Amino acid sequence: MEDTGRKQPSAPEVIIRMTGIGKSFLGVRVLRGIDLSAHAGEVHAVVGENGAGKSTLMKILAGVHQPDEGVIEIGGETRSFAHPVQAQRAGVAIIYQEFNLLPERSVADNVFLGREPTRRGLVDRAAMEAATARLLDELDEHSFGPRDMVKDLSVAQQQVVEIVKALSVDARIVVMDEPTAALAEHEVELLYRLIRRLQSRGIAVLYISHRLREVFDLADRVTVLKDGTHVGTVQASEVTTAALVKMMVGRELDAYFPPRAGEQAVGEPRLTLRNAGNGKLDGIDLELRAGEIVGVAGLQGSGRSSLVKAIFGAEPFTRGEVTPVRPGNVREGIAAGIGLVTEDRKAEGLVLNQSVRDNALLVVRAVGSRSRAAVADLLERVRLTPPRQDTEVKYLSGGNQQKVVLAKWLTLAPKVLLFDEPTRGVDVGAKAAIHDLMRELADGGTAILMISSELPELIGMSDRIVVLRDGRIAGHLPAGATEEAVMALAAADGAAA
Amino acid sequence: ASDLPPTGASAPADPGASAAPATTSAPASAGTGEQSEFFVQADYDAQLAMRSQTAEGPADKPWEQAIAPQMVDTAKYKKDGPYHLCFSNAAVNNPWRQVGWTTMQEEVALHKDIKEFTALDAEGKDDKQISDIAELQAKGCDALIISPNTTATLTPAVSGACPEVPVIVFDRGVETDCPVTFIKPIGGYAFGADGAEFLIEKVPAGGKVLALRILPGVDVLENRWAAAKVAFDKSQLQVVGVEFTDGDAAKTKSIVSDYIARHGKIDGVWMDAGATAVAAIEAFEDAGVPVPAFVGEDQQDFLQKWKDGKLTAVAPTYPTYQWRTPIIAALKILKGEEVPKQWNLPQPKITQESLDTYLQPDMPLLHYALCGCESMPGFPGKWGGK
Amino acid sequence: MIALVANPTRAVYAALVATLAIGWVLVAFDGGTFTLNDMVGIQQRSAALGIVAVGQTLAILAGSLDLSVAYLISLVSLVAAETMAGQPSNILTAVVAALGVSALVGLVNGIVITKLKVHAFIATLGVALVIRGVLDHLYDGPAGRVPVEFQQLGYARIGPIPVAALLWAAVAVAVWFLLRRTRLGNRIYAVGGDVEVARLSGVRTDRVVIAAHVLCSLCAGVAGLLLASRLGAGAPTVGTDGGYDLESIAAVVLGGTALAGGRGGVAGTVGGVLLLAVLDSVFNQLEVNSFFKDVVRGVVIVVAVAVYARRTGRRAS
Amino acid sequence: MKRAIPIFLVLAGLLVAIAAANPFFLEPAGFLAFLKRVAPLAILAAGQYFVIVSGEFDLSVGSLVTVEVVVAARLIDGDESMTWPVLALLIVIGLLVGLVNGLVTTKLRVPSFITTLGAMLILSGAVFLWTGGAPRGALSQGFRVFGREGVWAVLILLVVVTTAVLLMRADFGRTLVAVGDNEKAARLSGVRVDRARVLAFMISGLSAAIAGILLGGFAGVSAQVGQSLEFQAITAVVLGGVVLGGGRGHVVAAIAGAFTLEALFTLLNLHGISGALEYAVQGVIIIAAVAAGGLRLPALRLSPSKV
Ligand SMILES: Nc1ncnc2c1ncn2[C@@H]1O[C@H](COP(=O)(O)OP(=O)(O)OP(=O)(O)O)[C@@H](O)[C@H]1O
Ligand SMILES: Nc1ncnc2c1ncn2[C@@H]1O[C@H](COP(=O)(O)OP(=O)(O)OP(=O)(O)O)[C@@H](O)[C@H]1O
Ligand SMILES: [Mg+2]
Ligand SMILES: [Mg+2]
Repeated sequence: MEDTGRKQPSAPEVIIRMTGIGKSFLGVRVLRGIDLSAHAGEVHAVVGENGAGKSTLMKILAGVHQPDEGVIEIGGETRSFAHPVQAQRAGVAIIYQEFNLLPERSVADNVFLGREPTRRGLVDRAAMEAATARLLDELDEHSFGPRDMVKDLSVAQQQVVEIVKALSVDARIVVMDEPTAALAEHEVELLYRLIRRLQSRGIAVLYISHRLREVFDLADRVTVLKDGTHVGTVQASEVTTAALVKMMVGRELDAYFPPRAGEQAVGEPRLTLRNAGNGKLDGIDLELRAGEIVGVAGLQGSGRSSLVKAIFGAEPFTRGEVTPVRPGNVREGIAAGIGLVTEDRKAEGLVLNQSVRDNALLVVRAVGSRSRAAVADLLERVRLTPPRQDTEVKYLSGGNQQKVVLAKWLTLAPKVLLFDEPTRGVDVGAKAAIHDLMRELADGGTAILMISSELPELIGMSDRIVVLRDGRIAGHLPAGATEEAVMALAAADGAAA
Repeated sequence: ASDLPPTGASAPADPGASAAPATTSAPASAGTGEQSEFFVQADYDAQLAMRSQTAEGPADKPWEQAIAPQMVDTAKYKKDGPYHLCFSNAAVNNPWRQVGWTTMQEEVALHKDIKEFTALDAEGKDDKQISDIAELQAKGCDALIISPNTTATLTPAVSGACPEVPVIVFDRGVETDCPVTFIKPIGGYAFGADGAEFLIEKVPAGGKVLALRILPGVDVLENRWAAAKVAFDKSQLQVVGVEFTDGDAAKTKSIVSDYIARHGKIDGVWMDAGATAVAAIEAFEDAGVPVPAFVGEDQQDFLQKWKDGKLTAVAPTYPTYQWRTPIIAALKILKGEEVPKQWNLPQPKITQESLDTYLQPDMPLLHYALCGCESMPGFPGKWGGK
Repeated sequence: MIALVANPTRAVYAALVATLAIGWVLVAFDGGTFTLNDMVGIQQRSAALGIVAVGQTLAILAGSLDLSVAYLISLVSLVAAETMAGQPSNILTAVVAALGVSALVGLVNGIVITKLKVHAFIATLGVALVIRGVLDHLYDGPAGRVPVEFQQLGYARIGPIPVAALLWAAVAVAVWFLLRRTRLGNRIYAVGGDVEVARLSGVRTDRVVIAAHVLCSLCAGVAGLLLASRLGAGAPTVGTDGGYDLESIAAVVLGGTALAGGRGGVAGTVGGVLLLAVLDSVFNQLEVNSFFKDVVRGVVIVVAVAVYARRTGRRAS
Repeated sequence: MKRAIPIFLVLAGLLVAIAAANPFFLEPAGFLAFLKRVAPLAILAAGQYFVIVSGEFDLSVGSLVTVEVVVAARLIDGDESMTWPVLALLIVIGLLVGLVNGLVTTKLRVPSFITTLGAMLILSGAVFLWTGGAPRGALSQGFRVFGREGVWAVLILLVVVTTAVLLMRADFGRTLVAVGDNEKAARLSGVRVDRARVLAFMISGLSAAIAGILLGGFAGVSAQVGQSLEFQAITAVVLGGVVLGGGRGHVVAAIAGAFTLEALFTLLNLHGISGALEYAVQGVIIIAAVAAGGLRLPALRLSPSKV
């Protein structure tokens, strides 16, 4: 694909150019032959499905990972970064997708970590705090100050700290990996303003987001990645949303999801919540019926994960009614036939150093169930290919890992299965397989509650959708609701796309 | 918390020759290696001579006896009772010290004119003992008894205490003669020679002897071995090995088993301390070979084994009755009576003839026979006996 | 009360005051008194452990730990005393040599942990064994001689305050300052808090861990010098007899520093050491059996950490 | 199990070297003597393995071994008829100490390093407080049979190894490894994480009781019998390729680690490197072995579940 950037009338200075970048993790190739460039004052968006390799590419630029192949040039000079600090010194600032803060330290400490200003050799706390305060001010953030401990901040506030941290670097390139995922609308607006200011100072911004509206609002050019390959780079002004989506997913969206449940397929209630709540949630009314897939939408930090964890028993519901069981702990949840596919596979779902077999049997072993499902059958059911039982799970691809998690819960023959971001970091093929399996389970009578930040997926899969906002149900939507309708409920002022 | 065996674990130490170590290397003969750098000929000669000298003092109270005493005047310390005695103890971390410490407390109880007895346990830490000595000086003690944890390192603290209060040192010594009196049995050379001479007498010429030592570098233990080495070098015996056991019964037993396996027959075992003697004997029993001539110590388990197994054995001693003497000495000093500058207590050895006198079946197995405590009011209960 | 327990540093000082008060009452009942001398004794007694524990704080804050300090202390005492050989003119050389050896050991610890990626427990245990082998090989007993001038360090007082205590205070203040006001201090907290976050923020985490270990070993070296000055000689068992390895870790944790790293500080450690020393002193006054003392110490340490854990909440993974 | 191959190679090499230096080793009696000597450490390593693989430490086993022996001697006091009741009591003590360690670690959330460090102080303090500073009493002949007669020790070792292997194959073992690898995932899969850890500590306590019975039997009462065994046991387990922090490693390899350590001691002894440099060699080998194991998996964290 040609680099449309070169067609710019007065070719501005190219600040960053990555050519032919390739990278493998544990033998799995996640990037190959990626080209990406950005020039001074440009906002260059990078889009692609989950697991396409966007974050990995940015981490390579930031010196976190070292590429297996390819060249990075900054300001025309070839650079290779063995450590993040080298990238930082070369003028790369990055807001990571995951939180990258020390909860036990103050905001100012976090912002200047690794770059503490000094006076006569000593850390100049006053300068640090003043600079942090100034940046917070620019972001119109007054709900906390430089001296507050990060652990006392909300998810959105922490995201602001991440942004401040990146802005505090005197950078030529600022990378933002999903910076708005946790932000409310007015905060997003402030971020826009900041980005424009960076642009005017001649800084190149690499911007990753799943919200295409933001991409069109901000970006000059858009690079699309898919399955670790470079699909193309286009001028934002010359492309439509539909075309971009097509580049990302490589096919029409509609054909992508399995058919929904028919009216008659929905059976008896499996789980009913009445006015349930806890520290994070309040006034939750929800009914889950056999055979349906209910989608849960909401911004990051809106309480979606808390909801499924509380239903499962991993966190308590302190108020309200939950029928037929309100599990006091995980084991009671499991005994009641509830399973949870957690959002963070590696941290919460898998025992990475153990074999596929041990992982698949974890739940039955834990609850001492006598029914020993044949692991081979299970792996066939979740379509794990090739079904090698003795492989340690850490060597599997994200999609296959997720299938192992599913196998683990299938041993239970669950009555209710909760999915928290089930296809995050999963490739397209595996994604489709997981979607098919979810529908198959629902058709078999399992009640499914599914969280996804990917609205097309959520909409495509769900028989109905509940939208959370600040721990409360902001509204219910029927099958086939539009993304705009969902976002309107999720973000109070309803401006997001 | 340390995995190093405590210095002198079961090694009651005497300072005998801790002064300036000399290197009088005896002719290195079969198996005994170089002579220890701790060997001091003059001290060696003096101790060996003392073995045959008769001690002065009441015959039935060896803890009040002294060999070749050089009396010093203590009139300047004379004061009226009742007295407050203080004691800085190195540690109570092995049966020898445990027996001694019990004996000392019972001795204190015998004297009505001791109104207070303050004792601090340094737990085997030099640094703590230094602090303890300083702390005791501030307690208004009339006399200070010190059982030093190590010789060299406690010297400054003892020197510091001497001008403040009459100081009595026993067991291990210090490198200063400022204490009013220093109480000890004859010493390590005598101990080592007693055992070696016994083996030379009992084991036929050319016989194989295994020497077991606790660990190198502790002066008193070095002296015991040095004296034995001198004896062995002059003899016709063949020392097939000199091994360090760390005072650990299991290690002792393993080492002896290895030697039995390698040499088939061992004719004599010399030990620098008897705490692991029974483990060494068991190695022979377990291997199904006769127990050879043995050197142990006055612990009941060894004496019992000796008697039950009809062994050919001897038990040199480092008597625990020396724990009585410092209290007696302190009172003498405070009453202005003269005491020996160096109080050499008799150091008997237990032989076949005297075995039955010292074997006390009602006492705990780890009890030391020469406690001199049999007539004390708390006996035997306070020592764990029945 | 809740406010007191809410912050481990404050909690340990509250416990310290309480122990002093209870101890005073107990001693009074026993017919004794707590004198100025006892206070001096407490300071003397705390100094060596205090200095080691301050260094150990650095290692633990950085998410590591050091089990080699006890043997290092012995080694340093010998290096110092042997180099001095009773000559005042050698003091400077001896101090430099002692600290040089310490720094080297710290460097090895740090490199084995960061570059060879050996768990700190095993790495420092292994280094401890190596030092032990060297000690056993070269020394049989106390060796060297410390001149009287240098013994002042261990014995002299300025007014009622022992020089040793001042040395401890100086080390503690220096490390406190390092943690509070220098980049290295900031980064030690960061690395101990989360290595990955620190690395992604551009911190050279390996260097920080190595530096923490070098400083920890230097503190052990200073303690070794102090002990040599008190003993008048070097002693191959002075470190292990004092149990400085596990005891320093216990003091640090007692002071509220999280064993996992990233949380705590020197002030707490000083409190922890003082608490142990006051306990010791009270037990000494009451002439309590040393075994009973061990039992109480064990209980105090576990209970203290349990109290801190209660307020810190559930440990993540 | 693949991780464990190096340790078996090293062990084989050491055994060959020992046999070369001392042919007696190849005779049944010689090998039996070696097995008898290894048995206590191997059993402790097996127990320690359960704790380590679950992500914890047990520093209290050394003191516990001492306590077992001292308690046995004082209670039996040479009386044969007391043998069996006291043996039973020792087992109970071992399990109880493990239970307390486990409960304090899991329920009070005290890091096990501190819990067991405290236990170490409390145990040795308490037992000597009880006996007045040094062991008292005596063991009966019946008690000592287990440690003195090589066949018994080897038999007990065999039983322990078999039980350990079976336990690790059972649901308990698999879930225990899961706990050590990823506590959160295990919890969210319904594993009773705390219970698994408490049981691991109890197994470790039990192994200390058995090791105490063997060691006390072997050489009689001694206050030093358990000294530094905790570090040796941990070292053995780590030598066997088991990762501190939990979740990885095989119990047989941990036991092989104990054999390796003991073989190393034996070999150093045979070559006269006893005492002095023995420790230095040991230290270097341990670091080297762990470094070699770790370097193949560069993604290791500095301090896994952080001690
Ligand atoms: N450290 C790692 N080790 C192994 N695999 C990794 C690692 N980091 C990322 N991956 C894998 O690389 C692939 C690309 O992941 P990456 O995070 O770059 O995707 P992404 O495009 O940022 O997705 P998302 O939109 O969900 O953030 C995924 O399959 C992921 O599982
Ligand atoms: N400040 C925080 N720091 C770290 N983790 C947090 C914080 N707040 C919440 N979490 C954790 O993150 C998870 C998600 O929280 P929550 O339920 O509020 O958000 P969500 O709507 O599920 O968003 P997400 O899409 O990020 O999962 C929960 O498991 C919660 O424990
Ligand atoms: Mg990403
Ligand atoms: Mg979530």
